Amino acid sequence: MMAWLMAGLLFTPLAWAVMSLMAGFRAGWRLAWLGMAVQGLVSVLLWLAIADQGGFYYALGDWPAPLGIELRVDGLAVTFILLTATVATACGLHAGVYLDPDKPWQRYFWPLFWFLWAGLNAVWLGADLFNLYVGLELISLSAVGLVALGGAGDALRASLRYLLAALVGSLFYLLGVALIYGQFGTLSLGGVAQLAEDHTALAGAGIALALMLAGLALKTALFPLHGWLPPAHGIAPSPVSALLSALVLKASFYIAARLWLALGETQGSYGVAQLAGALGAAAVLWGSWMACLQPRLKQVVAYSTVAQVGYLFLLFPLTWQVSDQISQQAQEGMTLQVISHALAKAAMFLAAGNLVLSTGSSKVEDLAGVGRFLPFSLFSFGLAGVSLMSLPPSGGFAAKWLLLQATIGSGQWWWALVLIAGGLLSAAYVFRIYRASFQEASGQDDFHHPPRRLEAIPMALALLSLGLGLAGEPVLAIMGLPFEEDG
Amino acid sequence: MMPVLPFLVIATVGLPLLWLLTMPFAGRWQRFGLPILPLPALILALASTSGWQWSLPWLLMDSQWLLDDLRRTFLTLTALLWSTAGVFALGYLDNRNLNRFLVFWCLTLTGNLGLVIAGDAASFYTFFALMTFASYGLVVHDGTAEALRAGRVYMVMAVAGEMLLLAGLMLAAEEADSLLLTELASAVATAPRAQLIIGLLITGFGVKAGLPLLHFWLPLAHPVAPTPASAVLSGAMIKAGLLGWVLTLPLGQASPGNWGDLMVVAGAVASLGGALAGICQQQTKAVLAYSSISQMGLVMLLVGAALATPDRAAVIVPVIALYALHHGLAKGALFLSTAVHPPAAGPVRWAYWLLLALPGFSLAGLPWTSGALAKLAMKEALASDQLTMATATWLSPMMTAGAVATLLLILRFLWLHHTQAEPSANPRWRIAGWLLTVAGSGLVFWVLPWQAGDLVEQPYWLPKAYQYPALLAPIGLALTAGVLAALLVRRAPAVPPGDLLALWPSRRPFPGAVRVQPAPPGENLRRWANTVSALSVGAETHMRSGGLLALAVVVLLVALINQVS
Amino acid sequence: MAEDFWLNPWLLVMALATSMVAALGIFMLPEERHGLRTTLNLGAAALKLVLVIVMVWGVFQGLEYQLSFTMLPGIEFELKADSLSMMFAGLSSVLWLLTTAYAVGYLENSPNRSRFFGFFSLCVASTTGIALAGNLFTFFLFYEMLTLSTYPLVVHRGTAKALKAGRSYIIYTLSGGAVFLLGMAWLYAETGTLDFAPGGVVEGEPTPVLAAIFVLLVAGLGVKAALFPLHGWLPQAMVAPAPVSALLHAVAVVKAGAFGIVRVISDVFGMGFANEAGLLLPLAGLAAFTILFGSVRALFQQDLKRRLAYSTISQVSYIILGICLAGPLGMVGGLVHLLHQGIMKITLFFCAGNYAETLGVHRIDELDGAGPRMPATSVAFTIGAFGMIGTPPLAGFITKWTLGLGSLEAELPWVVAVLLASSILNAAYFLPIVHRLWFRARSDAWPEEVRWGRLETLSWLLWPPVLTAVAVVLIGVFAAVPFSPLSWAELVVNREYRP
Amino acid sequence: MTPHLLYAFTGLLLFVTGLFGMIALDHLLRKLLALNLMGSGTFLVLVGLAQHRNGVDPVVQALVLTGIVVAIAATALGLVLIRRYYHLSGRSSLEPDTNDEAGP
Repeated sequence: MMAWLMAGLLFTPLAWAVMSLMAGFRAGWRLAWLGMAVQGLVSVLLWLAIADQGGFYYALGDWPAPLGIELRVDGLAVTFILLTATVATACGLHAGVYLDPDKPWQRYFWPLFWFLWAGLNAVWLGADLFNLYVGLELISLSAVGLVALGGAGDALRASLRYLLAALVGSLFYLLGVALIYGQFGTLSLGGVAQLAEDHTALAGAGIALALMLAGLALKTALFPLHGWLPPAHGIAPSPVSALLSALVLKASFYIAARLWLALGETQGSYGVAQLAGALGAAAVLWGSWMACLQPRLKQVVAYSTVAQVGYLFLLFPLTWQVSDQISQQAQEGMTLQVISHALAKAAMFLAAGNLVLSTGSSKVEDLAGVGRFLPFSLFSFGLAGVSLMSLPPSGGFAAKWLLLQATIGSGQWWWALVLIAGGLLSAAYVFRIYRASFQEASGQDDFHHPPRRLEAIPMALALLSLGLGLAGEPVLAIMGLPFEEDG
Repeated sequence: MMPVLPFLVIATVGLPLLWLLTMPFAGRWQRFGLPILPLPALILALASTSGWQWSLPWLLMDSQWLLDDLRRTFLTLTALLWSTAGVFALGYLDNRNLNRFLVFWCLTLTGNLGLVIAGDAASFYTFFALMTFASYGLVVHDGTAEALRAGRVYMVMAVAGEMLLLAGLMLAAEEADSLLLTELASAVATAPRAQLIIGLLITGFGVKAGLPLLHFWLPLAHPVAPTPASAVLSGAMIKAGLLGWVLTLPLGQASPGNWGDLMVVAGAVASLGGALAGICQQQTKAVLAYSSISQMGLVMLLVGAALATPDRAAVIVPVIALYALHHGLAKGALFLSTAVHPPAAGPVRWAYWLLLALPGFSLAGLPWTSGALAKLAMKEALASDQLTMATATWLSPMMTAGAVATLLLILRFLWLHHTQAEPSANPRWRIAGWLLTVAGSGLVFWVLPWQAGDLVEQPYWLPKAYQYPALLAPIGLALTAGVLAALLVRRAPAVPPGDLLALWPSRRPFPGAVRVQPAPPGENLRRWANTVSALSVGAETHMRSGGLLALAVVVLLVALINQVS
Repeated sequence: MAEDFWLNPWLLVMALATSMVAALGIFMLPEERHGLRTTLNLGAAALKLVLVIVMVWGVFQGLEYQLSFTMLPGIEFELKADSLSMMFAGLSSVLWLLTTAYAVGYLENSPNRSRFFGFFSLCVASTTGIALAGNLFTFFLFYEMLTLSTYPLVVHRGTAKALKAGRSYIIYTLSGGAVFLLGMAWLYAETGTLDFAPGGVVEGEPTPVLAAIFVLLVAGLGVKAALFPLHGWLPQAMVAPAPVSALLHAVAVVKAGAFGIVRVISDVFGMGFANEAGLLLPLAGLAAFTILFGSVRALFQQDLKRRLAYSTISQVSYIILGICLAGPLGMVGGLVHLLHQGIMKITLFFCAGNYAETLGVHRIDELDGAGPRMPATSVAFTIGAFGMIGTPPLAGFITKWTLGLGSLEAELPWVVAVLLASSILNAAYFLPIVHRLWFRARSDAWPEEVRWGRLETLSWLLWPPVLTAVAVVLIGVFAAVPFSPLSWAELVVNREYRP
Repeated sequence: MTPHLLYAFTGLLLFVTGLFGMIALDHLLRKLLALNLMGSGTFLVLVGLAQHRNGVDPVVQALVLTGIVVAIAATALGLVLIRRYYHLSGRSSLEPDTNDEAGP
């Protein structure tokens, strides 16, 4: 039965994508309700199944890899599937109200949305490198399409830049895959790791790993390869930005992390680990700093994504040749960081969308006085900010706590400093927004109120990301050993 | 009647405070409470027997109320003087700021009465501080420029004194591990830090008691206050410092250092120097203030002697109380008389001058007055053969000189009053208050609870024949000197009140008035931040065309991995 | 009540929830529902007070309320009510009631009241959480929550000045929180526990690492406690409305820092350990310096609230100084000042607020003759000022006396000198104000005078300072009765110091 | 040096060329072409390397087929976007980008 569930996770979205291709925006919107319900249901069922039976392998249509599509689900995967369901549903609900149905090109929103979802699930569930590539491409293409839905000229410029970056990234990754296959003759991650264990002398594997990581870093917008991200995320419609920041980036990082944990021990080196960490740190500092300077609200949030992604790459130094327990802590911390950032960032983008909607301007300084009219959105923005600042009790804090433990435990205290500084810098840009909204001087009082639902959704997400810290223990328990092979 | 005493204690301390609460209703009739408020204390002093004590553990830090002979004498003085001064005040006060005056009067009264009957350091210090701070209101009541100046000086000195005192009491309490004054004093004697503690206590109370060098607030503050206030300031409150000395210093126990001699020297300086500075004063109340300093100097001789010779302490202490009582009443009468205008002419005028001079001469030890008794008892108590101290032999000449100086001051006062006071009518209450005080000093004194021990034979009021020369010699001396001075010296050299303070560069004692602008926030820092942000924005835009960077990163990664594997 | 009364743990939750729920309700309320909001506010405050009183009684009986669940692997969220926490909780709940009443009057017909009172309640909720925190982690949780919930109060006015103050406030406090977090993480890595336990949880030999951790923790807390180099935010935060300043100074922020330092020293490191490690003496020195520094700076302030702010900087260090004396008496002195300073300072701020609201007076030299105009307020102010100076029988004297004896007991006589010097300075900057109040005649009209009918000012504004002033007198005069701050502090020390 | 390996090296060469074109060229269509060049290079490497190791391999053929499909989809999307972009902005290149954070 679990097989059906996993298949469902892949095929429901595809089916809905095709269906809503035919329908217009409004019809697709009605359709989406059902689809989201189904997806949510399936995800929860799968989660329950995993909870009592553990991880599972499944070859689609009984074709063995590499020809067939091989699916693999473990605690971590199912956690991400749930996360995807949550965030995607939230964004879908928001988009249904937020997007203007009269714009002709909006009718492409739902198909792209569903394709994206399918791609994400494919990545979470994928077990061999090539399928992951396909999933990545699916994600990238639909994401680019979504960005392009902004419609205006700069939206297209942003989406084009995004497209090029994404494709280059995937090609790097594919080249790496090619080398791997050339070396080992297999594509299953587990098999590759196994072989790499046996004969480490193969230089090709190293290069392949490097290429793949580089490509994925580009797709994850690791500093200094982040140039494409702020325009794309900043200009897309808010629900889209939320999807991109919350989930899309995580997909490529998820693959990178799994590669690293499988091959890093044998093929990686201290240098690589530290380099990745250093780039991550640079991303944290640079991204936050840029966020403090951005004149436009959504740009601030976009740069904050650059910064938050930086944290993720601290995984590399913190898991390379350290004791299992520390690596464990690092991985748990990382997973919590992924989840809480996904929730918080989605909430933030949606709330920012509401604020922009009601002030009618995207400038930060035009927020003056909005606090009196949109306290709710502002409050959810703030709650999400709490998680980004990684203050307790948010999930961000739980993540940071585990990471701090890992850094101190592994004696790499300099990363601890990065974590602390990053928290402070993020506080700087979040409070910049608050500061602006508390200003009383502004004369403009013609704020228009978005519908209640638009305000409720970000609040729900923000509360989730806030509560994650309190519920950290059970969540970690569910996801069991993260990144474990054949769960 | 014992069970009554607690209520009397409560009334003593509580009545003035309760009286304050009636302010909203009583209106201007409230002033008529002034003479009545101290009466419970007076009854308490007269009714109670020595050695009565009452402890309230839940109050403050387990407080204790205590009455012995010493305290009864002081309590009598305080209550009596405050009461008569109250009567006087009825005829003195106008409606300007009346309520404010009443408030501070009541508070000061509470403090002054309470500290006398307090048995533990905490409550003693409490009432002492209450009196100190509240009397500021009395000093600056008139609000004139010099009143405010005097008030500032007084406050500075008072705060300093309070702090010295607090330090001394803390150290003592820590040594004694108790707050009872009796144990405090005995613990001080044996404490390792005895020297420090004694020094602190002497100076701390010295501020109030006009110890030389700490005295200069006194001739400033006492004159500027409204007359009834200066009467109690100079008559009763100044004794609080004295009482503090007697209660906290280890009298009767051998204590390190020769603080006794120091006290004697200080007393000598005070009595003569005070007289000297006082003679050169231009206004009557200032003269009287200096006379108080000089009188307190004489009492310091006693304290010093008691401190230096433990076995005589038991004899000396009652004399101190006696002297304090005598001086308090007399000085109160003198201060009040400054505000009583002389009648135009006739026998009343003669009576006026007589009653005016009587307390003064009593201070100088005129026979048949309380002064004579005090002087005799003092002489006996300080008989040099009994004392074992360096300055013992100097004491009796010192006393004679002191008596001369005292009378000279009185003469100066009378002279000034004669020249300055112009005849006119007096309010009835004023006369009453003044007469009551004079009567108190001249007659009632003899029935009050004080001990002269067996130092002076009965009847106390009638000196023995052989004692007259000793009493009259200084008076004659002073009179001749005064007459000569009046004939020879055209105008006395003028010394500003608060002698030493004149040397002080005049500035505002409270730096609070100084205006300092906070430093401006770092402008250059902000400029720096701006440039940095501009630079980073530029860098970001270039990074957009970051393909090359991407390539660099890839190459770097490849290189790194190859050099390993 | 019985040892195992099922309700006991939930009292803690309810004590927290009262203010939290009030906060949420107020956020939901539309701006114009004043009556309902006020009722909600006061009701919650009163209810909380009752709960705290119940718990105080229970703790006095020897009960220990405790509630915990696991947040992260090895990390518990723990609420616990022991004698020390009840001390702080009691203070905050009592003063919250008064301050709320005061704020209702103070903010009459001003905008954004929903927001204000919402965050106001959140702020108190976090203070309660800080008081009830059962381990360092929980403490930190509420500590940061406090930071966030006070920011909107500081910038409430929304003026440029307010926003500037808010910025520096947030920079200081968040950096402090970060430093604290670093120290806490390191502590956990070193010792493997974050619990509070009487006598401390750190065992073994003093090591440089532990010293470093101690420095980090204290530095993080010192920001809120306004220890010398970290005090910069406090005077600026004066632009906040008077009730906020009152709360900040008396109950919430500053006290949270001081309370945290108490916790860290007595329950994490343990006084004995910290003392052997030689960590306390330097801190005592710093605190002493802060005391004098704050007083000296206060002398030069012309703005009433700024002067009060610097006075707070100086006064709060009494608490730290007391703890650092590392003796029972010193600790009593420090703890009792935690309460005394709160009540005295809140009185002063209430009065300052009254002058500003009723007469439009902000500067000290405008205060001439305010006494006759506003007698009750001015009497309250005078009492508070004398309490600060430490004149008996007021609360401040009890503190000073105990601290002095404590320092002598700890053989640190120089501390007595510091105390006296600071009293003299206090007198130097408070007495001129009192003098102006009562002994200067008013020549010209008030800057902007508002008439509130028969009383000298709005009764919402009048009663809180009067009540606190009365309290200042009573807790001084009846210091020896049970449940007085002094007795409770002695109770705490008997349980903490000699467990 | 089997022909397969030769293919692989050619593929690598193509990849690098495409990459350089991708970075250096300005015109969007050229960028797109360079991208396709990179893609083809990758496929060559995939096929060549694999077959160099272990003879003829149907798997890689299948993979490359899939890859080509993906590449076609990507190219199509790219073309659509470029065309629309040209219509809207009248530009055929991304540079110089001055203000692409225009608000939505």
